[in-house]
Amino acid sequence: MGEVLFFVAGIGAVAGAIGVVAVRNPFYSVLALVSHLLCLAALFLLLRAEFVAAAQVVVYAGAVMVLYVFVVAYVGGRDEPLGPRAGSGLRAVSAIFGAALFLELCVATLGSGLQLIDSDGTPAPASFGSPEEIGSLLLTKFLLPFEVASFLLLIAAVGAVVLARRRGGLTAVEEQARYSAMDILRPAYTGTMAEGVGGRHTLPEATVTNTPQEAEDAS
Amino acid sequence: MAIGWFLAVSALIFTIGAAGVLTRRSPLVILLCLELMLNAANLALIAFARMHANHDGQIFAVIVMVVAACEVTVGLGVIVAMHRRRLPIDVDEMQELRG
Amino acid sequence: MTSLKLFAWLTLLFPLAGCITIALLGRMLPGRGAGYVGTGALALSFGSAVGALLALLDQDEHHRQVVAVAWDYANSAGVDAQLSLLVDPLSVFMILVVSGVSTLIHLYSISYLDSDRGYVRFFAYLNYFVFSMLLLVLAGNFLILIIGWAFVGAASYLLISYWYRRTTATRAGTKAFVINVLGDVGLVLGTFFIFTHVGTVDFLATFEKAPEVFESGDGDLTAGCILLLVGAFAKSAQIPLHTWLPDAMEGPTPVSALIHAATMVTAGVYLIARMHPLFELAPTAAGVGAVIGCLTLLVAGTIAIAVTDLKRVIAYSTMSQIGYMIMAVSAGAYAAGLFHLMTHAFFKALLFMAAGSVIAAMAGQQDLDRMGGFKRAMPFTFGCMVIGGLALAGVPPFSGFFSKDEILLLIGDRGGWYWGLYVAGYLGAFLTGIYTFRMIFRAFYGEPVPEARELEQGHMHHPEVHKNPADGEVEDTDVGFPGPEHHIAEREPSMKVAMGVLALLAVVGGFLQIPKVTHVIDHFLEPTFEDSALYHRELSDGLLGFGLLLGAAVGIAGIVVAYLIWIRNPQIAVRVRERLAPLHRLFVNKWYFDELIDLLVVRPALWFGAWAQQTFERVFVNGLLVGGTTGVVRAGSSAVRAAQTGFLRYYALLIVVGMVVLALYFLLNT
Amino acid sequence: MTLHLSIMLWLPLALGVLGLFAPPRLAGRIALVGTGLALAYAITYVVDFDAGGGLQHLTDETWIGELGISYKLAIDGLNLLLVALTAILWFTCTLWANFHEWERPRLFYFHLALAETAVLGALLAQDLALFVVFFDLMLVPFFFLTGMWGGARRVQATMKLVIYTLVGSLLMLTAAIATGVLAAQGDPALSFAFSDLAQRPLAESSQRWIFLFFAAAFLVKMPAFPLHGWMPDGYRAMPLPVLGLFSGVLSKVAAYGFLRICLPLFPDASEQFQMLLLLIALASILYGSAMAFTTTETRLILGYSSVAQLGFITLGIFALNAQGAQGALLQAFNHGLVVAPAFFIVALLAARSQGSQDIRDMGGLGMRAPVLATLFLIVAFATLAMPGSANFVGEFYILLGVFTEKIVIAIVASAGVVMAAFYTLRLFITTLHNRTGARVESQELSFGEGLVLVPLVLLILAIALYPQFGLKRSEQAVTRVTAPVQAGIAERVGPGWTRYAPLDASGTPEVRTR
Repeated sequence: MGEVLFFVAGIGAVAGAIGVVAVRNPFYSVLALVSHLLCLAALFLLLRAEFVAAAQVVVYAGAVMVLYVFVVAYVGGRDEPLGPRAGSGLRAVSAIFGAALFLELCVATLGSGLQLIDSDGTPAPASFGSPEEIGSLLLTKFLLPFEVASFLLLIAAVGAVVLARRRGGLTAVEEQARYSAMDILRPAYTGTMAEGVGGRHTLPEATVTNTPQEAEDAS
Repeated sequence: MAIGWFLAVSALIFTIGAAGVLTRRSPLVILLCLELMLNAANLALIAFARMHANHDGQIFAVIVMVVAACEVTVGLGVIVAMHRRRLPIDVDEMQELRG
Repeated sequence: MTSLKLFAWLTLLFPLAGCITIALLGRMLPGRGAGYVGTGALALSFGSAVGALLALLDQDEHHRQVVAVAWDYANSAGVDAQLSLLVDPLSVFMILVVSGVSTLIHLYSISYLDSDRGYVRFFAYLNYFVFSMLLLVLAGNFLILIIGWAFVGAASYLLISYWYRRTTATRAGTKAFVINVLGDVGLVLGTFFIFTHVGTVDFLATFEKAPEVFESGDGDLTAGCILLLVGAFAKSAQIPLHTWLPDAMEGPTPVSALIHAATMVTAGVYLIARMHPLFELAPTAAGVGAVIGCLTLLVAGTIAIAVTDLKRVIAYSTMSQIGYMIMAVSAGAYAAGLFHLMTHAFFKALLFMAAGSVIAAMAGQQDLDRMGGFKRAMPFTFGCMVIGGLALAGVPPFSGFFSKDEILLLIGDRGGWYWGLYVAGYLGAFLTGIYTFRMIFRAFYGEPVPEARELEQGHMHHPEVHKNPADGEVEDTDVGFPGPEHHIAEREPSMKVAMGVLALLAVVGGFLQIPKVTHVIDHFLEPTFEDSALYHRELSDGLLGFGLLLGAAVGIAGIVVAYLIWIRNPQIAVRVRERLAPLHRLFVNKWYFDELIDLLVVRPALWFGAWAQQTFERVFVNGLLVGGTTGVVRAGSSAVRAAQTGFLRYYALLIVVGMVVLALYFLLNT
Repeated sequence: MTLHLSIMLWLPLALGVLGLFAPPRLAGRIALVGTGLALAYAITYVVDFDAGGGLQHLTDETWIGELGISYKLAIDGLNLLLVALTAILWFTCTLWANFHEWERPRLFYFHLALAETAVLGALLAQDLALFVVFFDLMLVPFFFLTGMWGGARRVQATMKLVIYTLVGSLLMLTAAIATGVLAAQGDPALSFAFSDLAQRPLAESSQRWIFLFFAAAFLVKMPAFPLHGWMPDGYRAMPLPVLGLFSGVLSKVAAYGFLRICLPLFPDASEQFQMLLLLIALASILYGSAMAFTTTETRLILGYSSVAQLGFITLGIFALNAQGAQGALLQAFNHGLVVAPAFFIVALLAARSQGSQDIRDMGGLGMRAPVLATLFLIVAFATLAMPGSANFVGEFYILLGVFTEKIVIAIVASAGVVMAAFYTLRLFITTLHNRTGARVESQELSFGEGLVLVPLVLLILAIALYPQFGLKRSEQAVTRVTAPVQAGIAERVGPGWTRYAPLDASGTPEVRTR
């Protein structure tokens, strides 16, 4: 049963991967990746990584791929020419080194002489890979990496918003003319978070309305 | 099933991903290929975790997924920004780094 | 003891205080205020100098060398320079002459420069000069001496370039300053030669140690003394460093009188006299000094006969007279040299003042060819000029007669090759008579020029357009030129007083030291020259009588010749000039010294500068070094740049290649 | 063990950083306060200095223990004057900058403050590695100051400057590491402190190349002929207060490096290469002077005169005796004090002749400006080392030091003194005197300009009256610094090795003071 499942899932994963690389339309590439990820989740299950498999399906194949699909749809999933512009020599060299890489990886892993490599692995308790185990580890031994990773996610989210925001506010030239230490906190070309989400365009307009009279009233 | 098989599959997927990075021109697909390579690494990590019956590899894999998610977010953000600026979505067209 | 030191310091500090007061407050003083302040400061200084003299005379004969120390100036690493003054008869003698003559010249300047817009600046500079000169003669060690030496050079530059809008003046100032700095360098190097042996810069300690350390004729000492002589020659305008002095006549006339006749240019004489213990140990150096002095007195005398610029005639005469003094002190006739220094200060300052008065009457014009007949228009000036001229020519009983003849007598007394100098000295005296009275006859006799006529009728000549007399350039603004008004002695009491006092001194100054009768100078200076082997010499009566007669005869002969040529029969002058055309050309062109120095020093230096600027800097520094460095960097960077294609996948491939190679390395290692 | 030196060292930078967050128009004032406090500290040190003591106000903390690098700062006779000079010039230059408008003022003053900290660090450091760190840090602010606020062709000038000095710095870094490592060979504990290095003499062969590396770095910074290629462009492009600092202080740090590092640590090599360095110095003097009296750009006249003056300083250092070193040190202080106001004045002149830097466009500028003319006159006389200025005392010592060692070089070098008189007067006369230039407007100093210049000139006069002030404080240090070389020479040649040795009372040549 395990062997059958392994071969089905393994072949599916490899096929999915080839699909990602070989298909011309980005949209189909994404779909191929989704199938690849699902097969991979199955392989994870075979390795008794239940939590990771679940996360793989929910987060990766679900959420992240949806993002991909949106972007492909937004940018326009046109077919792209597969041939490289920069000399065909690059392709040949890539092939050679790709093959060499594969060989080296195989030699490195399979020929490493690790004792357990031909076994099914060390016997493990039934709870191995369960959400409880992973959860308790994440909140004890790996608390710091966990928190750092979450912070990284936050930064990435903010970064994505800043990168993809609608442009507005100061023009590039004006911005460049004045540098200050505040630039460390708010780099040039960025504008504000409000602008990023398409709210108010420029900050000064908003503050100008605050007359001294109003300020007094407020206090 | 022997752990070695999983590792072989991992290596194969990694190589395919690398080949994709080297051959494709659309930054979108290149990002996908990067995902492939990260997943190949994840597979290897989990295989080794199973081999030693140790959870550390799995945790690693989770963190890698987080990093992959970040990378995707930022990468896609860049692509959207490029699209906004009407830049060609083609890595061969961008040669700012040429000396 | 303390009062002596106090008076010495006061003598030095009054002019400095005057300079600072005038510089800071001069503009607030009304009218001639700056002039009165400056003159007052100098009068106080002269008073202090007299005080110092009295205090010195109170001292016991053998304790008349006093060192007054203010503070450590540079006292480390083996050098022991303090800010110290050496007060002894020699320096007191010098401060008396300097402050006395300076006071009179200040008095003269109060009126003479009245209409100059730079009035305040002039008196600040002049006070600064007197301070520097006093510092020079009071200096207690080599370092302070060099400082005073350079300060007077700077003051001289400032005053030569006083009318700074005139290019001729600034150029003359630069020339004077650079040659003087050359002299400073000679002085510094000479000091090194001496210091490295005696290990002290203090004068008294040096003189004390010198006989122990040096044998007579020591090579290093001779080199040092010759370098000191370079300093003396530069300052005292001796051949070949004399070319700046005639050009220095670009400065206002009181400056010529004070700095370039009476005081600063005689510093070389003072230096040799001060260094006499060293020069007596280095007879070769002393001989060099005597010969150069002798050459200078002849060369300058010949030029003075030929040039037509009134002030330059007097300037060359100054050179010539300083030649006598240098010759005297180098040959060991110290008291005579210093005596001549004093009398010369009186009559030469007087001559310059009189010349200034004439030039004022000519509205700045200095050319003798355009003067004539001023005798009736300016009787006082004429009288002063004649007194000065007679003193200069050495006619008894005027002061120059006694001092000049004493020099020549003492040199003749040395015997040996000094006889050559003795003869040359009398030849020079003959020339002196000729050129002095040539100048007087041409300016005051003959047909009165229009300016003289105008003056006889009570009007001063004023030109419509103010021009630089040297090159005819029109003055373009109201500052930096002598001003619209001119002042002559006949109309200005302060000028009259100053000239009158000097005329009196020029007449009676010689009585201080009449051979066999009075010995004031000799006795006064004796403590300074106590240890000198050459100081105490008695002249034989025969030599004395013959010398005095010869001196008087030669001087009068010169005057008679001048009278015959320029009054009696003016055609003689033209004929002589035609007959001796090459000689005349040589004299008029000042023996081509300017051209020689230009060829030997200035041109090579400028050529080297131009070569460095245009060739070396461009080819070697910019081309080879800078260009080479950037070339290497550029070649290297273009090689690296070729690898930067800009293709993303290319970079990715490089990463993969790197990874493969790295993995291969580890695989092969296990 | 006190904190005071650290406070003085970091105060300017701290206030510079503070200025970054202040309103732009206050940035200059804040930087001025920083430099002013550093100046106050420097004055305290000078007053408080014990001429007989060794290292004072010592701070010694381990910085990087594994590498033997310590954070060791101290004041002694060698750096006292230069620290004072740095503080004085930084204060005046900041003051000068305060009277002018700058683009991006906060950043400008920050870099200015950073530069002061770097220079003070290099001067105060008593650890070779620390010295190298600060020495290289000096380049960073000057790179930005020249590149961002410079004049025409500033980019090219900056590149030249940086490439030249970086090459020197790299050589110096290599040499510094080699010094520490090679010195520690017999002794297991690596240490870069000068006091330790002085007790671990290097082999003569390694001394040789290490010395040359250090010399290259210092000569470039000075700059000395023929490594002055960056100087003309750099001096043309630098904004004025920066130029005053660069010429006034940074070049002196290089001279200081020779005295602090090369002489005591590599005595054998110093002796071996004495002639080479003397010849380079001599060439700098003659070449710099020749260039100075042919070029017509005011800034370059001063620039080349600096080349010549630094030639004199190098000459003094490589006389390898106490007199030469004493003169070099005094001259470094004096030249810094003189060249900064000279550059200010040149800037004033340029402002009065419609921005032209060329003396052919100037003339008659002194006509309505007696105060300016007087100040310039004093500065000019000091620049040409007229006797009576402290510069003369410096040159006197330098030439005396060289004279006792290599008499011919001293005599040739003295030609530089005469040339200095000529080119300085030429600068003075062609700008202030003569006929008025076509586009020239003579104008008196403004209050602010006077506020900067007058105190500097008064200081020049004060030190001229009493140069002993500096000499007394540095005598012991220069004797100590030259002692190893002198000991080496005396050992090789024996006592009375030169016939120009001073004599003692008995008339026999005495052995040179160790």
